[in-house]
Amino acid sequence: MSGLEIRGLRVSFDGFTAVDGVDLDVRAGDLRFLIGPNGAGKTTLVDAVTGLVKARGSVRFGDEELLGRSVHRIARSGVGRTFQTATVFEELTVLQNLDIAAGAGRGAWTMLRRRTSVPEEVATALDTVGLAELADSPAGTLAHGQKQWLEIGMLLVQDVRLLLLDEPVAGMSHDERQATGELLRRISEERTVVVIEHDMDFMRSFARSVSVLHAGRVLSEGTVAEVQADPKVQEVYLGHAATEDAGDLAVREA
Amino acid sequence: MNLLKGRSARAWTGFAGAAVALFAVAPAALSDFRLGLLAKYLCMAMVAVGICLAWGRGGLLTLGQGVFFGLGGYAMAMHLKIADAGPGNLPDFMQLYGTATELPWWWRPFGNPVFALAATVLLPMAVAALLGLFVFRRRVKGAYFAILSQALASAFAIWLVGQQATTGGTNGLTDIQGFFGYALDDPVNQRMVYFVIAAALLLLIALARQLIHSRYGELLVAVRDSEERVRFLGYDPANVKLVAYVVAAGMAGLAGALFVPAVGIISPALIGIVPSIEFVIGAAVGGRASLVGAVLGAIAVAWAKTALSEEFPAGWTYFQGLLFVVALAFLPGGLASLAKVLRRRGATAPAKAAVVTVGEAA
Amino acid sequence: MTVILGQTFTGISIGAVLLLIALGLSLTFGQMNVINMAHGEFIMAGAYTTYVLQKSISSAGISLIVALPVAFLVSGALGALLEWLLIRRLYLRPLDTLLVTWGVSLMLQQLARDIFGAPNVQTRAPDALTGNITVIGGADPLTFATSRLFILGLAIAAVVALSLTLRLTPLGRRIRAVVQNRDLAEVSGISTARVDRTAFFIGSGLAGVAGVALTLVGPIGPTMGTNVIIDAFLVIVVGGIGRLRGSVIVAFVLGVLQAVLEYSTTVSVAKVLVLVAIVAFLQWRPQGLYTLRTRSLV
Amino acid sequence: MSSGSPILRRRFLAAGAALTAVVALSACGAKTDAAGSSSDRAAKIDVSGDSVKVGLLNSLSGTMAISEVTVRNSLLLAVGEINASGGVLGKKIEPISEDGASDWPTFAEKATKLIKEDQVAATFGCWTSASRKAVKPVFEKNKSLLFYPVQYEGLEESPYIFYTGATTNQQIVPALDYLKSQGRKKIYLVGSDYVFPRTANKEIKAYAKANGMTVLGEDYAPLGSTEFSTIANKVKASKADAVFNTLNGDSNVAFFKEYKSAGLTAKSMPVVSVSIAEEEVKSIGPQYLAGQLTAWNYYQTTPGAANEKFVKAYKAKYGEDKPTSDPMEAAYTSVYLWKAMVEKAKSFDPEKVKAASDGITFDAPEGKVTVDGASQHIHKTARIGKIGTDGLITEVWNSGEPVKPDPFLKGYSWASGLS
Repeated sequence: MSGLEIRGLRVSFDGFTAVDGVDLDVRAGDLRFLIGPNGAGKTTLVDAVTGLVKARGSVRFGDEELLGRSVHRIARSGVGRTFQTATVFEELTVLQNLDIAAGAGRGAWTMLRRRTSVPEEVATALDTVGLAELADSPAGTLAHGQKQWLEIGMLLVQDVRLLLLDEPVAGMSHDERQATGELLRRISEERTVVVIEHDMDFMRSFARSVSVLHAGRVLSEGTVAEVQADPKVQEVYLGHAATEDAGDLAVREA
Repeated sequence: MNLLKGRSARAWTGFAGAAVALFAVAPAALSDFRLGLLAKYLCMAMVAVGICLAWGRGGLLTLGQGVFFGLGGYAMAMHLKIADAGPGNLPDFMQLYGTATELPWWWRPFGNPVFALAATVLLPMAVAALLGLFVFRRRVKGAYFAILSQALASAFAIWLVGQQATTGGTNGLTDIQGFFGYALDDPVNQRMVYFVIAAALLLLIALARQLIHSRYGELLVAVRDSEERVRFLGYDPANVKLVAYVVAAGMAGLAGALFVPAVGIISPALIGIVPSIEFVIGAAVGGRASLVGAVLGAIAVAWAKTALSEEFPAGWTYFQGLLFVVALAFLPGGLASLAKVLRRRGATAPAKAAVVTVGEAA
Repeated sequence: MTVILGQTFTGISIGAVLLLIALGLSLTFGQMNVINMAHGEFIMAGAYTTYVLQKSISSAGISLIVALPVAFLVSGALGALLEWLLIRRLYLRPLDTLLVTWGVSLMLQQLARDIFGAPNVQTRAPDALTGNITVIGGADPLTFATSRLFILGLAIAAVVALSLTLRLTPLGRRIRAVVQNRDLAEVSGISTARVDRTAFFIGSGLAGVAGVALTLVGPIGPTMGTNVIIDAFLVIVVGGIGRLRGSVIVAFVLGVLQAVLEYSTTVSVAKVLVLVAIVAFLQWRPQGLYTLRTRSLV
Repeated sequence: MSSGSPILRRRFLAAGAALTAVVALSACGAKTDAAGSSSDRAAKIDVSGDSVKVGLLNSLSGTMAISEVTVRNSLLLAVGEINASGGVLGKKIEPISEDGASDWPTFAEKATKLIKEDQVAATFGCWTSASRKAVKPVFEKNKSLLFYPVQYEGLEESPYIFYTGATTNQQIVPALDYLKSQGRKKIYLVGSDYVFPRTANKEIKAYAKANGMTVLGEDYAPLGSTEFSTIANKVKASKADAVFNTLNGDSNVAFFKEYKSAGLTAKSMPVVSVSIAEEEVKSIGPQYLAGQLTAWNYYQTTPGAANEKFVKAYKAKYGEDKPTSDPMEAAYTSVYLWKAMVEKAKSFDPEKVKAASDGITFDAPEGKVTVDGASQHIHKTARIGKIGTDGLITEVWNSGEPVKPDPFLKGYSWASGLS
């Protein structure tokens, strides 16, 4: 298992600096929550780590420097992510979705033939995320929460060692959140997990450690209790969190 | 392949049916002239097979298939013209318009039948690979890709027209007499050309079907629906798209090559923007994502063009335009989706109910 | 020297024509992401409007001036009708829009053929716009065609009018709001459907104005639209979707490039070279000259 | 061109027996049209009823519709007149119209359809050289007749095509003679990028070399191109005496508008056009064309009773504002020529019609024309015209008598290297 080590990360768009010198260490096997108000730079941080946006600074995962690599190469070095709105291949079945996720390393010959059986890691993932019964349903017909689980399942079969999840429980019912949280806990026993979340209850229940981002910088870091006790956090974040908690479901950060 | 599977069984039945229709029914029922037209439609259908793969499955709106069709067609026609002229002679149009006294260097390899035959498929594929490499790497997609393809088709046509001495200019390569030694004005040989085309079409359909149902086919759909997502799974979508694009180009090239003996002419008029759009329209009307739909759509649209223009020589453009508008605006899945739409009406209701019980929809 | 200046002016005037025909697209394609292949036929409608008006207004000058707003309204109305009938059903399927509107353009061409006849029709230009003015006299005089100067002026006026409309008027703000975030605009009480239609009206209307201008330099016939439409799209693609500034610069650059290449090679070769240059340019900047950076996945 | 072709008259079946029973089965049950052997594959002509079919093959859509629709109009006019006066050999002519759609392979397809399905006695039409080249093998293969009504670049003879428009020595050569006689010896060539202009210009350059004229420049624009500022600049800078214009269709409009804008006039640098007839003048506008020259064999103003009748009938049928032009006249004439040939041959059989063709004359609107049976072209009077401010073209010079067609310019020593 490897940890994530970010040094002096900066991302700017047309003069606007979204991430402004972030240093962050996530040790191997952590279940880290990233919180912060809209515009704090949480999603941009994940975008930078996964190669979606250009950034300066350094992002090391294990022994490897990720910055400057293309998206699919970063993915192949064991870093996977999900998106705020669940992105699964709607026309393909659950099984096909997972099979594709499992197959980045396949050779041409395998690719050009049909899938004749269910690969073992896919079968395992189906059970882990509880979608075994829906294996042959098109992913487009899944409920919102099920899609999120499918995405997590895809990260599992992809065998990533670092999972970056962007609001995985948004729009889920209470029971689903509970199930998701427990799933993440299990996953983090073998892998490193970073979760962006607005849901404070969910964070309190499952976070092993928390980083608070504000205006592109890390404001505070520590356990849930430590962060909650931090007056800076109370001032800039929790202060207006109450009003935003409900409303930030679909609104994208600018 | 597992014959017991329902899907495969249906496919085999369909295949056998198509073979019977193409090889036994059509030749018996149609006059030589109509059979010749059918051969031409089947060439259009071959292009549609590729379009189904690249556009229907891969989301690449290939508005430049005329280029590949033309490359294949010209490669074939160049060989046939050289063969017609006989050793040591220049093709007729070069004697008429050209200043050269010997074959231009880039014509010479096409004198070799093996090279020419290989080139009909490999040349379009190579061009597509080169172009695709540039375009997909730089993530040019969607509308950009479509318009770029059109511009390319138009540039290629203009270039061909400008090189009258070596390409026949606007006329194209016409008056092709023989096909590897067989006189093309003999109805029996024309019929054989038809059989070759029909066989080639079935072969391409089988090939495309294998691709579509392979793991690659699933991945291609995934790329179409969310390219970024696939990238985060560790694939390079550029390569995935490239394969579909190159295969589609090869199919268009083969279609162009076989079009030449069937119709006896290849010209820039088959390469520019308008024919390139017409190639796509057939697949779109029939159903771009469905092989059967795309193939039947291409044949139907080509047939409708002939039939409507014979029946209403002055007004058929209205019908053509209307057909595209109605089929695409109101039936995006094409005619192939009609059956599915009807079937799904019954099936989706319970599925939706299940969704609601699991969680509140976002 | 005269040759260089003359060809530069020629290039700028080619650019002005390109800009005028592409300007409407910068709204419908650039801002709304609708690939409207019938845009060329809206240009045609503008040209035919000039022709029809000349039947009742005998002065070529007055009819040209009158034709500008009338053609704007005629083509704009056609555009709004097209939007209402078809395009609004297709906003999520831009590539289908391309094919559907191509079908529409086929029908409009045939309609023009049935109404006005297949042959081209003629319009008279005011005498002032058929000559030229001498810039540098002498044995090799440098002259600028007045029709080209008029088109250049018209193109600049249209760009200024459009950009002021987008920037300063409430309508322009609504259009930009819808372009940037459709959902947010909707919940903020903007009727996106109405904004779409208005934007389409303006974009198509600009095509009509371009049609009037084209009567001064080119043929007026059923296929005049297809001759220019791809060039117009290329201007937008290279300029960068959604960026007026990019379209303006690219139109003039392509115009000058075309003029220089035409002079030193042949027209066919110049056309091919320009297209190759465009492909190469898109290698370097796949999103065009100016890009709107967005973080959306699609 | 089939002579000397190395093709063995092999058949696929002999060699391809391997191609399985399915194929053999269907090929056995096949009807091999009217003719079995390849040596005698003449198309059938349907003369069973009290009418005989003829094909009208013109572009009714696409870019060429601009010109070709008017040709169809005058073909229909001739057919109507002939039917009103009793038809041909006692049979009414039944015209079958097909749209070539400005697309050459479509022309070939439709020609095949007219011959094989409709079994027409003859086909009239085609405009561009490209469409003619596309259908030529179809007519030759099926031994059916085509009457081609448009002036063209020459250097062609087909046993199954009658050319009723001018060949080069009836149009381009007289135009050059005229320029030479006017002392205009430095010329500039502007043309569309296709067969006719390129071939015509090759001939013009050969002529110029032999006649002490200089060609100062040569420019081609893609078909349909409408941007001519650069070419106008080049022409202007060349300071030529005259321009020889072989542009086609839409391009002429843009070219002449630009020409005038550049300050070039018919006085300082006249343009001789060989593709601008009354219909095109109408679409460009006399504002831009007045004073410029054209070379044809017929103008609406050509004197004579036959022309008065033709113009009157055409306007009565299609509208007072519709002009008549050379290709329309040649098309109109072609139907009458065919009628005369058929009546002389007393048969619709193409071979007999061909045999009867030599010496057939017709009092055409352009004056008396005679068919030259050997080349299957017709003797025509060359006429140079000047475009007036009223949009009509008036003759300023003519060849005096019909010129014998010489498609390969064999009678001109300077043309020896051309074909």
